[in-house]
Amino acid sequence: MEKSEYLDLYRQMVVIRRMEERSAELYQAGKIGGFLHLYIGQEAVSTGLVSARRADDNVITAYRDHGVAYNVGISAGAIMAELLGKATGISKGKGGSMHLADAEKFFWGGHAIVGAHIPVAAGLALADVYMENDAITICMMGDGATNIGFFHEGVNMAKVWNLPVLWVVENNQYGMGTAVDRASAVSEMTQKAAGYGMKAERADGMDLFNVREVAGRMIEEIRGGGGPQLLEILTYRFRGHSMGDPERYRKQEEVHKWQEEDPIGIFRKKGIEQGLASEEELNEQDDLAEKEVEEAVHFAETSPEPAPEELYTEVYAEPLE
Amino acid sequence: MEKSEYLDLYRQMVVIRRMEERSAELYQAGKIGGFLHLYIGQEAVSTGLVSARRADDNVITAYRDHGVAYNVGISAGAIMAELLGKATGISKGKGGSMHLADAEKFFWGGHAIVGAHIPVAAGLALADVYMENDAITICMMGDGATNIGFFHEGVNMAKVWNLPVLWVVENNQYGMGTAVDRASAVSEMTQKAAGYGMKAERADGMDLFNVREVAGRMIEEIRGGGGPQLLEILTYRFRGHSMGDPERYRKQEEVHKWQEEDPIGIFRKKGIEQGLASEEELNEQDDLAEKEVEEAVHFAETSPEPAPEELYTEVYAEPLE
Amino acid sequence: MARITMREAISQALWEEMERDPNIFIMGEEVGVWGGTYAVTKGFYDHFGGKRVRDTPIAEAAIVGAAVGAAMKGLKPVAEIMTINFAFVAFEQIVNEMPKFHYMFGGQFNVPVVVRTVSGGGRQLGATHSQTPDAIFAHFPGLVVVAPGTPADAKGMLKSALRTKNPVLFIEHATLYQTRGEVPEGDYVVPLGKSTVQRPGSDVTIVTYSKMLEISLKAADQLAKEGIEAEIVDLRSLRPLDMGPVIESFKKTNRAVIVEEGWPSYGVGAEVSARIYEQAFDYVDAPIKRVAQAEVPLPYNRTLEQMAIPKVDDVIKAVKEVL
Amino acid sequence: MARITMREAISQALWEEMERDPNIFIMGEEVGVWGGTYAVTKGFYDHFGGKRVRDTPIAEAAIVGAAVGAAMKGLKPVAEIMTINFAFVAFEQIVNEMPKFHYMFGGQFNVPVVVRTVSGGGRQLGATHSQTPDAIFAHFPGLVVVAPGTPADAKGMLKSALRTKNPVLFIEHATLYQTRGEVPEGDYVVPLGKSTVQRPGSDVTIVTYSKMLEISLKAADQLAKEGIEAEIVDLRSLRPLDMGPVIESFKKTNRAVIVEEGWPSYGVGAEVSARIYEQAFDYVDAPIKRVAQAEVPLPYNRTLEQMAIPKVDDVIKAVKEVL
Ligand SMILES: Cc1ncc(C[n+]2csc(CCOP(=O)(O)OP(=O)(O)O)c2C)c(N)n1
Ligand SMILES: Cc1ncc(C[n+]2csc(CCOP(=O)(O)OP(=O)(O)O)c2C)c(N)n1
Ligand SMILES: [Mg+2]
Ligand SMILES: [Mg+2]
Repeated sequence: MEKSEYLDLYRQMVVIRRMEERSAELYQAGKIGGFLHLYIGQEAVSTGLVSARRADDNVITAYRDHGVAYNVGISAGAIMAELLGKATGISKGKGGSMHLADAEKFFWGGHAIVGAHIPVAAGLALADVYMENDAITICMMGDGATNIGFFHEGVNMAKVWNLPVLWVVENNQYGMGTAVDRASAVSEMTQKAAGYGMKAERADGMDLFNVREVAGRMIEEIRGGGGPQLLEILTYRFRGHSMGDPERYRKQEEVHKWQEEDPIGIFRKKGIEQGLASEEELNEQDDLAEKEVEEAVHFAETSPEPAPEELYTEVYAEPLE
Repeated sequence: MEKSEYLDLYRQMVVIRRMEERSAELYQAGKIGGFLHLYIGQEAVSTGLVSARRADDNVITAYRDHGVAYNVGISAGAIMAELLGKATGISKGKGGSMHLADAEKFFWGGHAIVGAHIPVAAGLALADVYMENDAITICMMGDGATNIGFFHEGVNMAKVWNLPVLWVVENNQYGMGTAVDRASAVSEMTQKAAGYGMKAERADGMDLFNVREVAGRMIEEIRGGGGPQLLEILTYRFRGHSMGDPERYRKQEEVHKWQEEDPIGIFRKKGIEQGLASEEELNEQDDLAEKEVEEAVHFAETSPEPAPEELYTEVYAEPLE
Repeated sequence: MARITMREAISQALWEEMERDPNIFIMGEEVGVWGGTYAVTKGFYDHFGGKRVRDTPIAEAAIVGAAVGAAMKGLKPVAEIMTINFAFVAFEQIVNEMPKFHYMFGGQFNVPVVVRTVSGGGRQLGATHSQTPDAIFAHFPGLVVVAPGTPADAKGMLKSALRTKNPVLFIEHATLYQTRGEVPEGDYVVPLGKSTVQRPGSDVTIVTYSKMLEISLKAADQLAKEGIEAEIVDLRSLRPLDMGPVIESFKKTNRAVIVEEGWPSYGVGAEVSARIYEQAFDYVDAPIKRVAQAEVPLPYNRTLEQMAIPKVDDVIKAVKEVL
Repeated sequence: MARITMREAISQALWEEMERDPNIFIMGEEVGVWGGTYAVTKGFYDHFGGKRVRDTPIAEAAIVGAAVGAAMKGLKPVAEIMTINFAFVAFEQIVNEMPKFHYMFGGQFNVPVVVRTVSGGGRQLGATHSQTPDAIFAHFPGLVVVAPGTPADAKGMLKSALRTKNPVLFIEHATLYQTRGEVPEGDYVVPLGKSTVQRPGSDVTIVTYSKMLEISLKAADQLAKEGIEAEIVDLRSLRPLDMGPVIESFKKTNRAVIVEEGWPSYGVGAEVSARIYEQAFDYVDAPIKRVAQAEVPLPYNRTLEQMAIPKVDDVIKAVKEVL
């Protein structure tokens, strides 16, 4: 990895972390409404993954989407403004936290119905094949989402049609309060791929280097025409499922144990060890990130609310006669 | 196998065959309406399977249900009457061909929405566990049904809860006109079980002995608490998907090849070889079967139509205040 | 103008539009090799090939879901759902994706999917397979829901559906495929969301759509013999629901009967009735009547099933009651 | 009588019935260890154990489908669907299994499933998560669809639901859980399918249900200050829809406003309006008004979302228009 890229990826993770922390505060202050699903602890997953894509590879995910939205290139300002429901938000304040998207960046959302975006991902990939683009589609989902029928239908269809999709299961051990093996017949997500005769691998979601390397390899194979594959990324969310989770389902020790494996800390440590950057350089990135987030929050807070007429616009894509 | 049972199973298959042939005629004559899915060619599947169950083991299947309905003990008369929409039909003429059921015989239908009965089967099994019965549930489905989300959800739930279900995939090579590998990521149904960490076996659906033996073994293991298993039964439907199938999707040679493997002929031949019965005894069963079906048709044809009031009864199970 | 069947009209619209626009493709169960279970896409697979005419697994949610994804990237997918009963299996996709994504993502992309499906009972298919639940789909803003009743409208409206950027649920009727009518050749387009008068009359307004148009026209013929002239307004679209021609007619006749095949409760008749009263209260001379299906799951038995579905006599009776 | 919240009332009914009937069990996402995402089943898992309070995979079709199977064998499952938006994912099971099997199999078995779910918007959850599509479920004969608006009704009707042989969709409202009211202790039962007058009045009839009862009551209080006495009829059940108290009230007031949270088109107001005209035509003094949600997918932004949902002022305005 080049130094500049290393620093950039480091900064991305820190920006996400700070953005999430600030979001939690803004939620508590009543400035963000609805559900808020934080990505803290999982930063290396989307950062590593997206760093391995080509700019026109599609990305689609579930509602835990702030991190990936930033990684694909949406500005922290446009994200924070969306969380605050402002007109300058990436979805004009109409989508909210769960519905970030940026078509220009080939990022197709942000989807709140568990698993429903999985067949949509198959469709994105189908479109590229149809149009003879060699882009691939990265579809991220939670471990819990693998139990819904949409997963089965989407994954099966993609395999039958040999579509270029990288299915990524972010296995953070829980779907809300339900531990993986209480909801899934198999506890290793890779095993699910066997039912579709599909190649699968596992990566360590606390180690950006590993995520990036494994994903990169798989993406190349998929782009080469090898058909869909499944990547299970082991990770952990340090916070509750969403704000206001009583967290009765896991012990604080477990959370602490995982927090010791902080993906940002690990990436930092490895980078220094490998001589990619110095402490000072990384502290500098921390400051840049801090600043970027503060500016984003300021931008969001000072942005205008959508005009009232916006309630009625974009119901249809073109006027009904 | 006891001789008496052998003869009985032989007769059951012949009754099904004749019933289906007569149904086709009655359909052509306009006496049966709706869709009619014949079981010709697949008789050994349900006959072997049901012969391996305990009388209180649940059975549930899709719309191709005439055979299994007869095997579980519904009289040919009550089946034919249902096909003709008569008041004496097993579902009072309200269900038709696709909706045969007999709660007293633990046969829960006959379901026309592909795969929708799969989670229902999990529920039947759950009820037995809940009530501490050691009955198991046999859920039959077509190869095509394994691609719908309901399959995934039902099978996963049953495995997570260790429910006593034998999932039986009648792999007759096609879902309507779509060959298995044009619709399914894997062409061996047993491979799907791998995605659920579930034991799976295969049986030859043209050989009743084989079906019965494999199913019998699996049922015992399941009843012993081993959790759900999947049985793929290779078979073939000799007729179209339903009446009026243009059959553009397969060659006549293929059909003929399979017809040479007639499950009734095979069972007959093996029985004679094993000294279970003589030609004459089997011919006698043929006559009995013929007679049984003719009586059933007569019963059905001379049975009354449902009273007009029946349109409005049984909408609710008890009066709404 | 050729006199062709509804099947031919739909087939023609699809064929011509696929020739015109390479971004249109079809996906669904048995649309390819089989030629469509209602034979609408017969010959398409051979002509357009497997890329544009795609047989799918039995997986309705994925059929519509994948169509949504392809549409987001700029294609124009026609997702065929064999019957509207199976649209329940893709309900999430049809009511929560197709009509929501454009709005929810602030207009960033469109979802111009056309879901073609088949509604209606009367074929002895039993309770799960015989429904006419068109109205429930029309409950959702963001979706366009249409159900033409004549071959010409079917052709013209399918062409419009294949050209709009909006998501469309295009409802055909299982027992109308053989119905014949004059259909303009070539580039004939009928706008979505426009009701129309299918028969002029002065004594009573019959509001209807799809299969019940046929029934209502027959009823009107019989009524004419008794000197009663019914004006028939065909809604054609359920969302947007164009009340213009309905109100115009009603202001003339002051009496209305609404005929739909589905169940009355929370159905089409309820909405139309409520709107007539809202928009033409001062013109009402008699209580508006609804003719609809018996409030039961449809039975298999032919006689019982026929009892449940509105017939010509039911329409005639209702008309006489409002006069 | 204790003054408790809607949440406590529902919880109480469930708890008491589970104590009474060992065949009742609960299955759904997060009903167990978490205690229910709306905390309705808090403490149930510890008390009743994992056999009777079952956390499920995220698989709504299997949740309701398995409940159907268990019910066919004689159990009384309560299938919890976290919100009504996810009921779309189990739509096949709710509208094509629960209400059909008893009829379709000639009455051989019942399907006494209770699906508990949560409707309503106003919490900034965006277009897919904020719907109030209650009416579409009520379109299907064979299903009982109820949506109580007070803690007492919630308790009494849930008890009835847990005792009937019929399948019931029991709709709670996301923003009513904290609402308090007097609730009789112990064996208190309110019949399903019965509307009731929640506030007497003589000038206008407001027909409503669920959350909009609260809004309508507030509107009525304000109207009373201006000397306008609204009578409020709470439907409580959408199927069967009991028009008795509505018609009785309307015959007295001759004016009606129907208030629902969901979209107007093909909604509750349409059906109630159509029926009032059908059943009390001669008593109508003014066009009946519907108050309902703006016909848009609900946006995230708080101000916009609030604009879309009926408010007290909308009800007051509509009442003044019909007077
Ligand atoms: C169809 C559907 N059912 C239920 C929910 C409620 N829900 C939201 S998130 C969630 C858990 C998902 O877990 P997982 O897929 O592991 O993702 P994670 O939250 O761990 O990132 C549930 C049950 C939903 N949004 N959609
Ligand atoms: C959800 C749903 N989609 C489509 C159909 C139409 N359909 C009926 S049978 C069938 C094929 C099923 O194939 P398979 O499961 O292999 O069973 P087989 O007919 O071969 O016994 C289809 C597509 C349906 N009934 N339900
Ligand atoms: Mg998870
Ligand atoms: Mg098959």
